[in-house]
Amino acid sequence: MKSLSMKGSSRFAAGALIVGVPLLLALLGPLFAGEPGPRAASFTAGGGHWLGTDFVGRDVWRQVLLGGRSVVLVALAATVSAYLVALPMGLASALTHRTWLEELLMRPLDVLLAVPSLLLILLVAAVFTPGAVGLALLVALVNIPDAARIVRATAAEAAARPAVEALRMQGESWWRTAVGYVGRSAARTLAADAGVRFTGVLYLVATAAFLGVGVEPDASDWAVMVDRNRTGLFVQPWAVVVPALLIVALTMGGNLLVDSALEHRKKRRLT
Amino acid sequence: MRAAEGVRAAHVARARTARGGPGGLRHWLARRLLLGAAQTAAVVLLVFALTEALPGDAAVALAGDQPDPARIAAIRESMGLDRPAVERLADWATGLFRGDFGTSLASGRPVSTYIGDGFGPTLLLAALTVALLVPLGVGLGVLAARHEGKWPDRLVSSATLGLYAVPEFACGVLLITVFAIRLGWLPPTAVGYGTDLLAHPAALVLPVLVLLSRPVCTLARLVRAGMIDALASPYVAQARRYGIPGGRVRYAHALPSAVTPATQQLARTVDWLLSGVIVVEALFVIPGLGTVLINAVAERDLPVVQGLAVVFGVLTVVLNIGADLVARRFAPRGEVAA
Amino acid sequence: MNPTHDTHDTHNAYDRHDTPHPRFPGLRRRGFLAASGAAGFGALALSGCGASGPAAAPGGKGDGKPKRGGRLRAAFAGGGASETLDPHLSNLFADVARAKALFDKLADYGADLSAEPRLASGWESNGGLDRWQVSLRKAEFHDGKPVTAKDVLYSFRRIADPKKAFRAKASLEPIDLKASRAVDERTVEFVLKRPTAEFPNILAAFGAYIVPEGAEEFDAKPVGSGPFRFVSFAPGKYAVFQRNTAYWDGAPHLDELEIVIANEESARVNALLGGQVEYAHELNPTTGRAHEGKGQIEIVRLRNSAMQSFAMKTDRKPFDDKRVREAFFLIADRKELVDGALAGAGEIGNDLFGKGYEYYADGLPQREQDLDRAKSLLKKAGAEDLRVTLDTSPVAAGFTEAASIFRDQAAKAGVEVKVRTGSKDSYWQDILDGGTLCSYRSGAMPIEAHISQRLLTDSTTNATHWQHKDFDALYQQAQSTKDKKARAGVYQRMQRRLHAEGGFLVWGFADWILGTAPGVRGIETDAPANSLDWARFDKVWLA
Amino acid sequence: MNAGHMNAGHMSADHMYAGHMKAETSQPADGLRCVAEIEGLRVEVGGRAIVDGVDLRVRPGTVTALVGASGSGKTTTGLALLGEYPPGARVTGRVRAPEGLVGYVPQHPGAVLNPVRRVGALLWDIARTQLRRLPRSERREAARERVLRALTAAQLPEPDEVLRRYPHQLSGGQQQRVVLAQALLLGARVVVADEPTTGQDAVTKRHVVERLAALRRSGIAVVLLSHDLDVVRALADEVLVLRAGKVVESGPADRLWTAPRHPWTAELLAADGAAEPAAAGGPEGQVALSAGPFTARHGRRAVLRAPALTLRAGESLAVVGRSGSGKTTLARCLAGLHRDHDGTLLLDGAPLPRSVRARSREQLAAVQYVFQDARAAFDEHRPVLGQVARTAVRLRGLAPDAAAAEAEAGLAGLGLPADLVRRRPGALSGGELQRAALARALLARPRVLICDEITSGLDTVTRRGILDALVGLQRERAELCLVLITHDLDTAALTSRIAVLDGGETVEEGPTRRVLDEPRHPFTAALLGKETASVGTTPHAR
Repeated sequence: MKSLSMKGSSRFAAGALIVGVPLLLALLGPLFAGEPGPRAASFTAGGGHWLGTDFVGRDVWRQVLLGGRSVVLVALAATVSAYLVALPMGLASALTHRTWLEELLMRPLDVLLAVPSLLLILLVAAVFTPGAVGLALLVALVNIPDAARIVRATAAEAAARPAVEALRMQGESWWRTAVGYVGRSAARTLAADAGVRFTGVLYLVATAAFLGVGVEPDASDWAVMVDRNRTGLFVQPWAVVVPALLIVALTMGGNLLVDSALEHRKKRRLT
Repeated sequence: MRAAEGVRAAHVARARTARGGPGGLRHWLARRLLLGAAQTAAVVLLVFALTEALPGDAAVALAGDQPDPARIAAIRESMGLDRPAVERLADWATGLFRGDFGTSLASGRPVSTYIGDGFGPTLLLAALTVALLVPLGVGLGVLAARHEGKWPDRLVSSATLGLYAVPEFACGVLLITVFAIRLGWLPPTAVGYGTDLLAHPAALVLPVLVLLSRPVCTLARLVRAGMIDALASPYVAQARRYGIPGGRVRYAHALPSAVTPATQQLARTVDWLLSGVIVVEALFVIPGLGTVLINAVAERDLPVVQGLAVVFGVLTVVLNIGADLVARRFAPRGEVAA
Repeated sequence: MNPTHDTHDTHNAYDRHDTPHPRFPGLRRRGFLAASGAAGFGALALSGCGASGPAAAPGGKGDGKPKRGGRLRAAFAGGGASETLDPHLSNLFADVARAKALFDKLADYGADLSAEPRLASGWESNGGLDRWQVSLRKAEFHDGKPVTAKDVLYSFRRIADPKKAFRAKASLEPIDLKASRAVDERTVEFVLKRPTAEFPNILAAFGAYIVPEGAEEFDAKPVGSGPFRFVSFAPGKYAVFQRNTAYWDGAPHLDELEIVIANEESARVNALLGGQVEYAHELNPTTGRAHEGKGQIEIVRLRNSAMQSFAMKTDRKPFDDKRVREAFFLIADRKELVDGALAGAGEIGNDLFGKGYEYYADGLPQREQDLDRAKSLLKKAGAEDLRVTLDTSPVAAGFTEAASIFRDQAAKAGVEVKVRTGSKDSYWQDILDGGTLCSYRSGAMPIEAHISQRLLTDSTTNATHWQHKDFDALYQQAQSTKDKKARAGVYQRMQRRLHAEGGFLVWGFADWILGTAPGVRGIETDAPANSLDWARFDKVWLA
Repeated sequence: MNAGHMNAGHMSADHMYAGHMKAETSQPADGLRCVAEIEGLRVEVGGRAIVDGVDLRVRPGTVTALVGASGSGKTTTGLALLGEYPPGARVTGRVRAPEGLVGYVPQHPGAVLNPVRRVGALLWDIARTQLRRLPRSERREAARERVLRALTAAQLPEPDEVLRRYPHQLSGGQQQRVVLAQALLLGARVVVADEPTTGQDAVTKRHVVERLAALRRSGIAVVLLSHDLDVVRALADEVLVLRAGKVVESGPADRLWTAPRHPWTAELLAADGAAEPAAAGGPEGQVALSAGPFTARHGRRAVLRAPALTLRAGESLAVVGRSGSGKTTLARCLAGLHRDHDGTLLLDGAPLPRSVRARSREQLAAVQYVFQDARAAFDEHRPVLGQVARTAVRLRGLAPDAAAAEAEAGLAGLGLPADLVRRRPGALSGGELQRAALARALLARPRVLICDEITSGLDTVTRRGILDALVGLQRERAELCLVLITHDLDTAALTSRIAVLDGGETVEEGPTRRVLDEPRHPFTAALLGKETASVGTTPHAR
């Protein structure tokens, strides 16, 4: 038992450390970025730029400091807004006894589910040329069907328990039943799902950047940096390697955290 | 993550099965097919509306940096773009009922040749990927589950975690740099091979590896989670206590239930493979459907885009129905009657 | 770079020649006059066969004696499954490379973008410059039939078909094809709608290839007069050609040429590095830098291939004030733009198109950044605290980078530039009449063509809305001036005016970068993209 | 069977056990051959002994029963015979099973059947491991023969058909027989049956007893783990009474029943049997709830056709039937939890909405419901007291403080101390939670209280506690109308009226005494064990 918990906590610590570095850089980096220096030639190393310069001659370290916020915020915002829509939809359709309402809420999502997500992003992005906010909303939109179905499925399981009927017998309000009990029972599964979804969202954002969607082509953004600087991979690898590692660390650390949280839950269930 | 995915797949399976209702298989299938047709129609409508809403049309795209208004008008007329959008869509849809996908705006060739030409390479890539994905993902998952908490498990778990976070393009660039450019073991691209990729199997290795990279992670983690649960289940304990050999217990008794949630995930991989294919085809110069799609969107070649939307929509629907059939067959329904 | 970018770069396929439509009845003269005396123009360059042709130039670089044989695979960005071998539909670089292999034009551009005879052995005009007689050299199509005047007229009439929208149609607009006729088997008389001193440019127009009379279908078995014969073609994938032993300009050294399509720049580089192709077209400056001098592959830079600029709408606020335009000229730090946006692969510009081309006004002083003067000019114009939106799009390499660099430079002069990124697929149409300031670029074309397409009142793509009757008159004057020196003088006057108060802030000229395998010889380096020797493979050999 | 085979099987799970098994193959001294023996078994998990010093000898053709309340160590002892222990357990003592082959029939037989494989899967595999020596070509036929023989021996009709089914397509009884067939196929000399009758109605119970008796007749030793004293009484030759991991008393069944030596045994025995019913409710109380005749459906399937029903203040009604008879649906219709029916409900003569969601607070308070699975009916994240008190807050408009005080008093009245109810449900036992659930419903001051199988699955002592509480309730609240849904006739005996349901139809209704003493319908008779008719012997339709 002890060794188990040791393992769990060490995994938690590893996850926290791995996710902490990029997260701190992303959130605090812009505070330390300072004013832009004069532009140098592109893809040079040295000359006061300890990570060299990027494809338009900007200091890579400064770009690294600046570039996390948009990635993290877009991915976070997308995940959160996907859930903001998916949660009420999923909860409502799980708790309702009206079939038509459930159909009304869930059927349109089935349609959305059949559209290849990248195609949807490509098209919508081309129509609306979204900024960071738009991209976040778009990625959220792509994630809503799946998220709503998971919310509904998880919530439906909780809602089918006698505890919900007991709450109804007590005359509890919909809100308290839905959020206080059903939502809470589903919270862990959903948190785990959100972790995975966050990774998926990061991946989508990065791939969208690769396809030139939704972000300024010279934006200070880790995903964009990886894409735009990869032409200089052989001349000045840092401009690609550092942001790429940061993204990988972010997703890996996030997943480790989710894993250890689930491990924790499993352990609690066992004892 | 693994548990979440397992839970998710299981839930989706359950939710879908539940939706099938109490009716028989035929009733369920009819409902699903009807829904599938509606889904495909909706996808086509959505894609049409979006492509129509894109700034510029095929004529503008063709005119490129010489947007001479007179020339654009002439192109537009020759493409029939001067007719109302609804009329064009209706024409195209009636053609579709006769099995005619229409003709490309950009080249005047039938859309079916676009789809036919692109389908081969993409299907080959997808088939190879899935063919390798299943044994590899299941094998890794089982390996990790057998040694839960020990080094093989840690290795598999952290490798899949790390790999899962790497987007296809980064993975592709890395593999090409190492195996094709530095070591020279494999061709870096399939350039000039046309659609006859089978004649150049070496050129397929890297693209398939890139396509495999992410799905393998999900599958392995799902199988691992399912396998750990299954190995701890009472029915596996029963098989063990009745003297069934270890290998048989694992593969014949634990694995089937571990794989069921993964089936759903596999169906979702279609969507995934498509986005992967777009990137991989660009990186490795494979003239498949992804390339056709990107070009068609850029050229505003609506009939081609719509034709592809139909193909993707139908594929998604069919594969999901297939996965649901599997889940429906396996998922234990309702409580047991006493 | 990404696939979509790449595809789109190729859409701005370097230009064709749209000659303007203005009618100048007063200037029309009758009768034919021999075009004599003017070097590089007219009937002098009867260079004919092989060794004396412009393609012989690379021999001077010490590539050694050409060797026959082998197969060259060249990677280009392409257009996917919609590609065609119809030379009149040429739109992309890959189209041009394939068309060049199979077909010939009557004339083509030299290194300074002046027209050089190809299938035409010479041309001469009447005194009024509205009637031109073009004589054809002795050449054969791949099926053994001779190239005749009838083929020429058929080809031009096909291009001009009002029902079709071939790209070269507008270029041929000055020709009255109904009145034009075949004088004999190898002589065509072109009747023009107005005097056109630069008529040879029309013959060299983008896509003005000569096809056999009656040819309509090109994808199955195209027949041309070019250096290579057709073997096979798969749209969006590859095209294979074979040496035409009977080529009038000397048979190619290569036995076979294969043009393959790879839209991703990295894919082209990788294919080159991996030995899958011997020639990769259109590489990034960084790729060039990474591999230059490493010995693995050869990097070839074609200078002055693409004008890079910002276009100001001269009829709209704030750019309707020429002081504001000049201030913007002075804001640009051209070196920083070239280093940043082009990764150093290019030269700085002097707000004029066509550096190094025929008639270029290279006597004008190079403009430098002068923020103080810029500020004071803005102040005089009452445009302090100016705010401008700069439209750009990832439609061409370096656009967005240049836009953000310029934004930072303008900020130093107190001008707030807001960069707005638009859709790349409709960018060129969007900026034609929309906005006030935008990124702009142009491929190589004669300066005359640049003016006629973009700077006359009725130009079809006048992105700077430069509409001045006196400037139009100057152009008419040049087109009606038979004497080349005198004409050059008129072009100088026009360029001086553009330099002082024009709408194009031309900050640089990008190199066109190619990569070749080490054994590839005979690649002409003094050949801006769109010129004859660019993407030309009949003089290339494998060592 | 050879030792090698045993090692490959369940023995390998615990090497200590295997070692013992090999070392000692001698016969016990008393001459009667032992097929399994446990000496001084002590199992510690996390420093706490869950089994402490248990001795057990199992002889062929006998039934040895381990009785005791939940958590007394029955299952741990039973599994020890299979060489299985809880994870992380420290085990001392000796366990021997010289014949080696021990079969296991768990409480929920469905759990040991793989849900995604046909039920034949494991049977084939067991047969095949026994036939390794045969030539490959003969194995298939031989295995088939063995499997079919085992299924027939387990009293499964149409074994061919059953083999092709998935577990969820079988009834619980069929599942149990399939699991039994596994043990028979294995050639087990000992079968451990864990709570085989818990939650089953009288008819099913009798089938289980017959099955186990048949095993005994065939010379197999049965180790019966149960708190169901009826079954133990019917079967056991030898009884061990466990309490908190220790054997408090053991001996031949006859002696134990008549002369228990240990007070705990006495208590256990006393708790069994019918509780004293309260004074039969006033015959003509006021009508509290009435329902017209109605049909209830699940989807399109009609599952219940209920006659007109009148519930009067002060009376109590038992609704009795087997699983799937529609009795729970009836209760849920009354409570408003199942709204898919066409009946009209009247509360004090005023219409009562079919759905609980549409009922007013007063209406909700008037009809309360206690669920079968108490643990599932509580939110595991919040303390019990708070959850109980919410009834008073929501339905009676009390302030939270007052509600909590009243809830605490109510809980204490049902024997739940204040410090216990301040904890989360996880800290309470099943019986305690059921009492808390009762308190939660009572806090609404209901006119009608519906209890759905609230004692099923509880051990005798705990069940007795709950039943006593119900009896007390009837005394205290004279105007309360109690509806008990049950398959257990002892529980039904508490009430004043009984309705017997079978297959969604009411087959008999009448005063409790009369129904229990002189059942008129053959089904009732079968349920009471007085039948001669064939009603109960056919497997019940789902």
